[in-house]
Amino acid sequence: MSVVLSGIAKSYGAVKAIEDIDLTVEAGEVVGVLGDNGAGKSTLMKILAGATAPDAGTIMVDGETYNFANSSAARDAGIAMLYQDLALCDDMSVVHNIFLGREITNRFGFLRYGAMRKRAQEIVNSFSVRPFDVRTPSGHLSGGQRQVSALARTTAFGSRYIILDEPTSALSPSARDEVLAIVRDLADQGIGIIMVSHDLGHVRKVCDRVAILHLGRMAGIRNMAETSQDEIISLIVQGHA
Amino acid sequence: MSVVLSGIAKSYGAVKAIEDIDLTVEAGEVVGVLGDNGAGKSTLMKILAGATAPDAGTIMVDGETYNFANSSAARDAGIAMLYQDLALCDDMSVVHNIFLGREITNRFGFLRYGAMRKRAQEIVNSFSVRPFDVRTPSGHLSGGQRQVSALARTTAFGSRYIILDEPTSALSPSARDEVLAIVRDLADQGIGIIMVSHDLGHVRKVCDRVAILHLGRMAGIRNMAETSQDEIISLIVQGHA
Amino acid sequence: QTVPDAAKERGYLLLPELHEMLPAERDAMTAFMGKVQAAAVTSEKTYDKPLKVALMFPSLETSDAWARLNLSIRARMEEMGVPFEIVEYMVKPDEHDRQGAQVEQILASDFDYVVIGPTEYQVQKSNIARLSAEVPTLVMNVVNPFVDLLGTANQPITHVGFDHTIGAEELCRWTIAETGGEGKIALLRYIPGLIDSQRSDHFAKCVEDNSNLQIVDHFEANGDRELSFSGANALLSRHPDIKMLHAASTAIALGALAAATERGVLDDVIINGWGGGADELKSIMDGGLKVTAFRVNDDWGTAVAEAIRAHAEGQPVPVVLAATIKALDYRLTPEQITTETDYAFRYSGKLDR
Amino acid sequence: MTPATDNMSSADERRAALLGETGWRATMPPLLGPTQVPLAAPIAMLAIIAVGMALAAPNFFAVGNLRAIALDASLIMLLGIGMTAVITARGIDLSIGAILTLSSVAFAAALKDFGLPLWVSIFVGLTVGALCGLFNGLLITRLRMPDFIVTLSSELVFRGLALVYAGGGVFFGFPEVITFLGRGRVMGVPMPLIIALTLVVVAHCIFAYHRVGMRLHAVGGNPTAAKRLGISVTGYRVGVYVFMGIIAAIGGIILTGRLDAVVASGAVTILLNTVAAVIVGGTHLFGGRGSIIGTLLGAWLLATITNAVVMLGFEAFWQHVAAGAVILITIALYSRRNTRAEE
Amino acid sequence: MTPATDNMSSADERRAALLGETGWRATMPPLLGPTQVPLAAPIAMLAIIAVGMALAAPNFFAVGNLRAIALDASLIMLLGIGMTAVITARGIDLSIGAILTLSSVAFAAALKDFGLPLWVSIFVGLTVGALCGLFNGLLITRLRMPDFIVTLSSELVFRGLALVYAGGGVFFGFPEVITFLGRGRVMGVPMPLIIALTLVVVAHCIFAYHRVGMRLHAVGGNPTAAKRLGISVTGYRVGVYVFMGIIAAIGGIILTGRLDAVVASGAVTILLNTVAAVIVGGTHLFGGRGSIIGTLLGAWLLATITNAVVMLGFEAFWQHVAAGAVILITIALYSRRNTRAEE
Ligand SMILES: Nc1ncnc2c1ncn2[C@@H]1O[C@H](COP(=O)(O)OP(=O)(O)OP(=O)(O)O)[C@@H](O)[C@H]1O
Ligand SMILES: Nc1ncnc2c1ncn2[C@@H]1O[C@H](COP(=O)(O)OP(=O)(O)OP(=O)(O)O)[C@@H](O)[C@H]1O
Ligand SMILES: [Mg+2]
Ligand SMILES: [Mg+2]
Repeated sequence: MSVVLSGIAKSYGAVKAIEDIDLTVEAGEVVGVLGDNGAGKSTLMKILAGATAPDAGTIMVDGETYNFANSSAARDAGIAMLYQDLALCDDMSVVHNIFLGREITNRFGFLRYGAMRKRAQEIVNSFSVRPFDVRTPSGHLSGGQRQVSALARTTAFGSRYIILDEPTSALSPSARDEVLAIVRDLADQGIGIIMVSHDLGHVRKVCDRVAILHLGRMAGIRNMAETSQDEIISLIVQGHA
Repeated sequence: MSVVLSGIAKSYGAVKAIEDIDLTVEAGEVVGVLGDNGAGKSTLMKILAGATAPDAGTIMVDGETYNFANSSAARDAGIAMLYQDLALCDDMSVVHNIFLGREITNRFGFLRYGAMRKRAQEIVNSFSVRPFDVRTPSGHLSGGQRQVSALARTTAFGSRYIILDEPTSALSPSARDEVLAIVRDLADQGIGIIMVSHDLGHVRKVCDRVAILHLGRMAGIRNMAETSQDEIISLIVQGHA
Repeated sequence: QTVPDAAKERGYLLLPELHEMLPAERDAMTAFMGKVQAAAVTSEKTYDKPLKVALMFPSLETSDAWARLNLSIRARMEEMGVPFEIVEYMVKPDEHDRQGAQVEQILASDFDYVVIGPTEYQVQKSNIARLSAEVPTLVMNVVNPFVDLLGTANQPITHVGFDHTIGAEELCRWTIAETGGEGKIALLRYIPGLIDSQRSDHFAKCVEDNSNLQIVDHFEANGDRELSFSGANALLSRHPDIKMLHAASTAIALGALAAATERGVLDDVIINGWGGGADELKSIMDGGLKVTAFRVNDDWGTAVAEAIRAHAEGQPVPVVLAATIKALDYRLTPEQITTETDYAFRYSGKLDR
Repeated sequence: MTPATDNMSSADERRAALLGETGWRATMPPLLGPTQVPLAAPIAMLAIIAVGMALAAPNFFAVGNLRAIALDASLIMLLGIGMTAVITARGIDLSIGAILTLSSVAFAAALKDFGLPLWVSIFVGLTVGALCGLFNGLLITRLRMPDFIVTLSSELVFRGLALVYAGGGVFFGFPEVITFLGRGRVMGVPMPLIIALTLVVVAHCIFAYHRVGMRLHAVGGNPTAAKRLGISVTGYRVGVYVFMGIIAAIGGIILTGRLDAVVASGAVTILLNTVAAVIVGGTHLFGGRGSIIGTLLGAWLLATITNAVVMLGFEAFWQHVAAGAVILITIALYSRRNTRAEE
Repeated sequence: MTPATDNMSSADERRAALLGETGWRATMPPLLGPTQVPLAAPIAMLAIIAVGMALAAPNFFAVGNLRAIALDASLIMLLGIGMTAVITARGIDLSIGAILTLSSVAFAAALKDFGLPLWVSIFVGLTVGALCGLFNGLLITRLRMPDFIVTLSSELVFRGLALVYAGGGVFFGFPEVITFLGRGRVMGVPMPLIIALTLVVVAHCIFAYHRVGMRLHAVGGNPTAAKRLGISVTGYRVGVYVFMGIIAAIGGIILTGRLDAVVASGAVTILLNTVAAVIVGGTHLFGGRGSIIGTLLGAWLLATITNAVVMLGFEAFWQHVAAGAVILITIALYSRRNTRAEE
C-alpha cells in the first residue's frame, strides 16, 4: 500500500519547476517535504493531487498506475490535498465549504443541512481553541480559522493519502500542536501523509521520513531517526550534505 | 519617539474582534504580537496601519494624535505594513509591485524603469537564497517568492514604524533567518517594529517585548528577557499566566 | 365585395385594393382629408369632460415624424376646442411584448381613445383587435386594414398615416426619370419588417419592373446612422460605378450622405431621403440629397385629431386616412420648398435648428 | 471558580452551544441558499412605489393594470431565472434576445413551413435554444473565451441566422394551445405568470437547497476551489448556458403565444431588463452569490417602474429618465446595505 | 571546486546576472506597459483578412476604401481609448452612446439655440461629457454600485435628457471647423484618424510608461492592495469615467462634423463595437491588464470586418453572422495563447 512517484518533471515556460523526482509514501507514514522557496514543493504536490499535469513521470497508487486528468480523479484514487491557498469559497459558510463536492443529501440530491452543520461543527470544535460558528461565511474568518476550515475539509472524508501543503503556517502554537497530533493520529490509522513545511521543529515532531527538494531536484530522502538538523539544513540550502 | 495605541476597540457586527487594547512601541524595538487564531491580531494591525477604522480608541505617533482615514495617512505618519495576504497585483511584475505608490519617475511623472528594476533586484537579491528575476509577473511566483516581494516593498522606503503580519510564515528556514536578521537590523537602525507571529522561536529570537492577545483583549505584555515560554503559552491559551 | 386573393394571402389590404373594393371609401377619404387640409372648425359640442387619449409610440427615436405627430395632434385639438388629455406610451421598436403589456394597462384604465403605432403591424394584430373591441382605436403609420378584421367588432375605427408604398412609387418614378432607367442601385435597409419592406422592397420591385435599373446589393443598416455610414462606404467601394444608394430612413440617408460627401462622390451618386424632415430638405437645397419622399407631416396628426373628433361627435370616419406623400427634389427653388414646409409643418413648426 | 477554568469552560461551553443547537433553526438551510443576498432594497422600493401609486394613481391597483404588470414581469422573471444561474456561475449571456428570436423562428418554421406537429415543433424550438446555449458554453469553456465577448458576438450570429431564414417577415396564426400559454388565464391569473412562478419555485429549491445549486455557487465563487474538489466546473458552466438557452426558448414560445406572431427583429431590449432585474435582485455580478427570489423581486420592480412612469403621466421622453433613475435608486439602497455588511 | 561552492556561486552568479544586465533592454520599460497583453491574435486576424481581401476583392485596397475603414476605425479607436482605461480600472461604461449623444446635443444647443461662440460651445459639450462621467463615477465609487448596472441605467437617463431637449428634432449646418474635424483631410489623411492616432500615442505613453498608467493597472488588478499602498482608488475610478465622458464628447463632436448634423437618437452600435474592439485588443475584461495598442488593432479589425463582409458580397443578413464569427475567431486565437501562458 503506497504511492510511488517516479521521474516526475514539470516546466513553466523556461522555468524548470521540478525535474526527475522519485518519491514513495507508504500507508501509515508521514513524509515531510522540505526545500527552499521556489524549490518546487507545491508544484510536486499539485501534480500528485491531479491539479497540474506533469510533463513526464508516472504516479502509482497502491500498485495501479494513474494519469490524473483532474483532482477528482486523484480523489477517487484516494488522494486528498490541503492547498497552500486553502481554496475556500468566501461567500459560502464553513458548513458549505467543508461539504462541497461531498454533500450530505437525501436521495433526490437535496441537502441535509442540519446533518452537515452538526458534523462540520464537530470537526471544527475538535481543532480549535476558540471555536467558531460554522454558519459564518468563510470570508469573515481570521487567517487561522480559515486554515482550520480547509483542514477540516481535507481530513473529513477518509482518503487513504493526504497531502498537506504548509498546514500549520497560519496556526497559533496551540492549534499547531493539535493539528500535528491529528496528523500523527491519521497516520496511525494507516493513512499515508505528505506534509510540506518550512518548520523543522514540526517536521521533526511528526515525520517518519523527510524528502528535501533543491532547485527542482530531489536533494535527498532521509529517515528522521537517522538524520540531523544540520544535515537537513545543508540539503535545503546547498542541495547536498 | 513611539507609537501609542490606547483603548482601541473594533466589532464586526456581533463579533467583538478586539476590545480596549493599549500598546506602546518605541522606536528601535521589536514588539511581538501573539495570540490564538481569531484573537484579533490582524484586526489590531490593520487599525494601526489605517486600513480599518477603529470603533473607539486613539493612536499617537511620535507625540501627535492621529485618526487615520486610510493607509496612506498612516504611511505619511511613518507606518508601513506587510499584510498577511501580501497585497500583490498578480498581473504586474515584481518591479512594479515593489514601487507601486512610490514610483521612481522623472519630473513629468514618467517611470524610470531601469532604476526601479535595478533597485528592486538588489532588494530581492538581499533576501532570497534562490534569487528570481524581478521582471516576472508576481502571479508566477512561488508562495515564498511572493512573500519576499511583499516584504521587500514594506521595508524599502524607510518608514519609522513597520508592522509585519506573519512575515515568515511561508518562508523556508534559511529565508526566515535572513528575514529575522533584517528585522533585527531595521530595529537597530531605530525603526520600531511590530511583528505578528505564531512562532515562539522566531519571536524569542528578535523581539524585545511580546504582547499577547486573548479573545480580543490584551492578556499581557512581557519583556522577552523576563518571561518564559510557558508563561507565554499559558497567556495565549488561557488569557492569563 | 370581394377581397383580392393577394390581399387574403398577405392578410392585409393595400390602399389601392381597398379603394378598388370600396370606391365609397376613396371618396370619403378624399372628403375627410379636405377637412384636414382646411383650417380648423371650432366644435359645437360641449364635452362634459376632456377626452382621455392614449398615444402609443413605437419609439420616438427614429425620426422627427413622431414628435411632429404628437405636436400637431395637440395643436389641432386645441384649435378645434375639443378638451383632451393625452397619456403617452412608449416602447423601443423591438419591444413587441412590452407594447402588449401596455395594451393590457390601457384596457385596465378608462381611456376614451387609443392611438397605437404598432411596433410591427402583424405582430400587434391581436392587440389591435383586442383594443378595438373595447376602446375606439386608431392605428397610426399603417394604412393597410387587416382583411379578417374588416367589418367586425375588432376593427379599429381608422388607420391614419402615410402609404409608404406610394412614397416608394414616387421615388421609383423619379429615379427612373432621373437616371434614364439605366444603372446600378444598392439598398441601405431599415429595421426588418413591414415598413422596410414597403419602402425598400417595393422600391426595388418598382424600378426593376419598370426600367433596366438593377438592384445589385443590400446593406442591413438597421436604421442606424453610423452603421449606414460604414455600409454606404463599403457599398461605394464595392460598386464604384453605382448610380444610387437608396436610403430607407432619414438616419440612413444622413449616414450615406456623409460617406458620399467624405469621398467626394456626391455628384456621381444619388442619395435619397425618406420622410422629408426639415433636415432632408435643407440637405436637398444645399446640394446633398437629390430627392426625398416628402410626407405632408402635420396632415397626419391633424387627421388623427379630426378622426377622434368626428367619432366623438357621432360622424362617420373612413377606414383609412392616408396623408399625401410626394417626391421633392433638388430642382425645386428654396421658395417652393418653403411653401411646402410652411404647410406641412404648420402645427409642429420649427423642430430643427 | 478560577479565571482559568472559567475561560476554559467558556470555550467548552461555546463549543457545546454551537453544536447543541437543535430544532428547525439549526436544521433548516438558510432561506436564500448557501450565500447571503440582501433583498431589503427591492422590497423597500416596491413598497415605496406601491404606496406612492396608491396615493397618486389609484387606477394602478386595478386588476387589469396589475395583470399588465404581471405579464411584463413574468417574461423578465422567466429569463431572469436562467440569467441568475449564468451570473451566479460567474458568466453572463448577452445573446438571450437572439436565442429567444432564433428559437421562436425555428419553432414557427417547424410548425408552419415544415408542417410538423405542434409538440415536435416545440421540441425543435427548445432544442435550438439549447444548442445556442451549448455553442456559447463550449466556446467559453473549451476555448476559454470571455463570456461577455462570446455572447456579444453570438448575438450577431444567432440573430443573423434568424433574419436569414425569416427576413423581415412575420409568422402568425398559431394554435390555441400556444396562444393560451401566452395570454390565457386560469382563474384570472395570466398563464405566463403561472409558468414563470412555477419555474421560480422549482429553480429556487434547486438553487438554494439542492446539491446542484450549492455547487453552482461554488463554481462562480471560486472556480479553482470547485475544480479541486472534483466539481466539474466546465460541466456546470456549459450547463448554465444550455439552461439559459432552453429558458430563452420557453420565453420565445410564451412570447409567440402572447403576440400570436413571430418576428426575427425583436427582443433586443429584453436583455437589459433581464440583467437589470437580476442585479437589482441582489445577485452578485461577479459570480458566487445569487438569488432566484431576488430576481423575482427585481423583475416585479422593473415591470412596475415601466408601468408606473406611464401611469404618473410622464411624457414619453421623460419615461426613459424616470426608469433609469428608479433602477439607480434601488441599487443604491442595496449597495449601501451591502457595503455596511461587508465592511 | 566542490559541489557546495559550485552551488553557492551559481546562486551568486544568478544574482549578479539578474542585477548586472544593463543597456536598453534592462532600462526600457516593457513595450506594452506594466502588464503583458497578447497582441498576436488581432494582428494575425488583420493579416489574414488583408491577404484574403487582396485575393477576393482588390477594390478593398483602393485608397477611398482604406480611408473609409480609417474613418470608422478612428471613431472606435477614440472611444476605445477611454474604454480601455475604464476596463483596465475594473469598470465598464455602457452609457457612452448616450453620453456622446447628450454632449453633442449640448454642444449644438449652445451653438445654435443660445448663440454661444464656437469654442465656448465646444467647451460646453466637453463639460457635459465630463459631468456625465462624473455622475457615473460618483455613483459607482461613493455608493459602491456595480458599474454595469449604473451605466446601463444612466444610458437611459442621459439619452432621455437628450431626447427631452432635442425632441425628435435635428440640428444641422455646422461651422466649417467642425465639418473639417469630422471629414476634412490633411495630405489625404482623414482628420478623425489624425486626432485618434494622436490621442492613441499620448494615451499609450501615459498608460504604459507613466505613473498614472501604472497605478491605473494596480487599481484594476488589485484594488485592495492599491488602496493600502496609498493610491486613491476612488480617485482613479472616478477619473476614468470622467475621462471616458470627455472622450465620448470628443467623439460626439467628430461625429457631428462627419454628418454635419446632431440627432438625439443614434450612436447605439458604437458601444458594442467599442467594447468588442477593446476586448479583441487583449485588454482583460476584469481589469488590471490593458493595452491601448491592442485597442488600436482591435478598432482597426472591427472597422475592417464591417467593410469586408460587404465587399465580399455577403447577403444582408449574413453580414451579421460573418461579423460575429470573425470576432469569435479572433478572441479564440487570443484566448488559446492566453491560456497557454497561464497554465
Ligand atoms: N471582515 C470581517 N467581518 C466579520 N468578522 C471579521 C472580519 N475580519 C475579522 N473578523 C473576525 O474578527 C475576529 C478577529 O480576527 P483577526 O483576523 O483579527 O484574527 P487574528 O488574531 O489575526 O487571527 P489569525 O491568527 O488566525 O490570523 C475573528 O473572530 C474574525 O472572525
Ligand atoms: N503558474 C506558474 N507559472 C510560471 N511559473 C510558476 C508557476 N507556478 C510556479 N512557478 C515557478 O515554479 C517554481 C516552483 O514553484 P513552487 O510553487 O512549486 O515552489 P515551492 O517549493 O512551493 O515554494 P514555496 O515554499 O515558496 O511555496 C518557482 O520558480 C515558481 O516561480
Ligand atoms: Mg509552495
Ligand atoms: Mg491574522
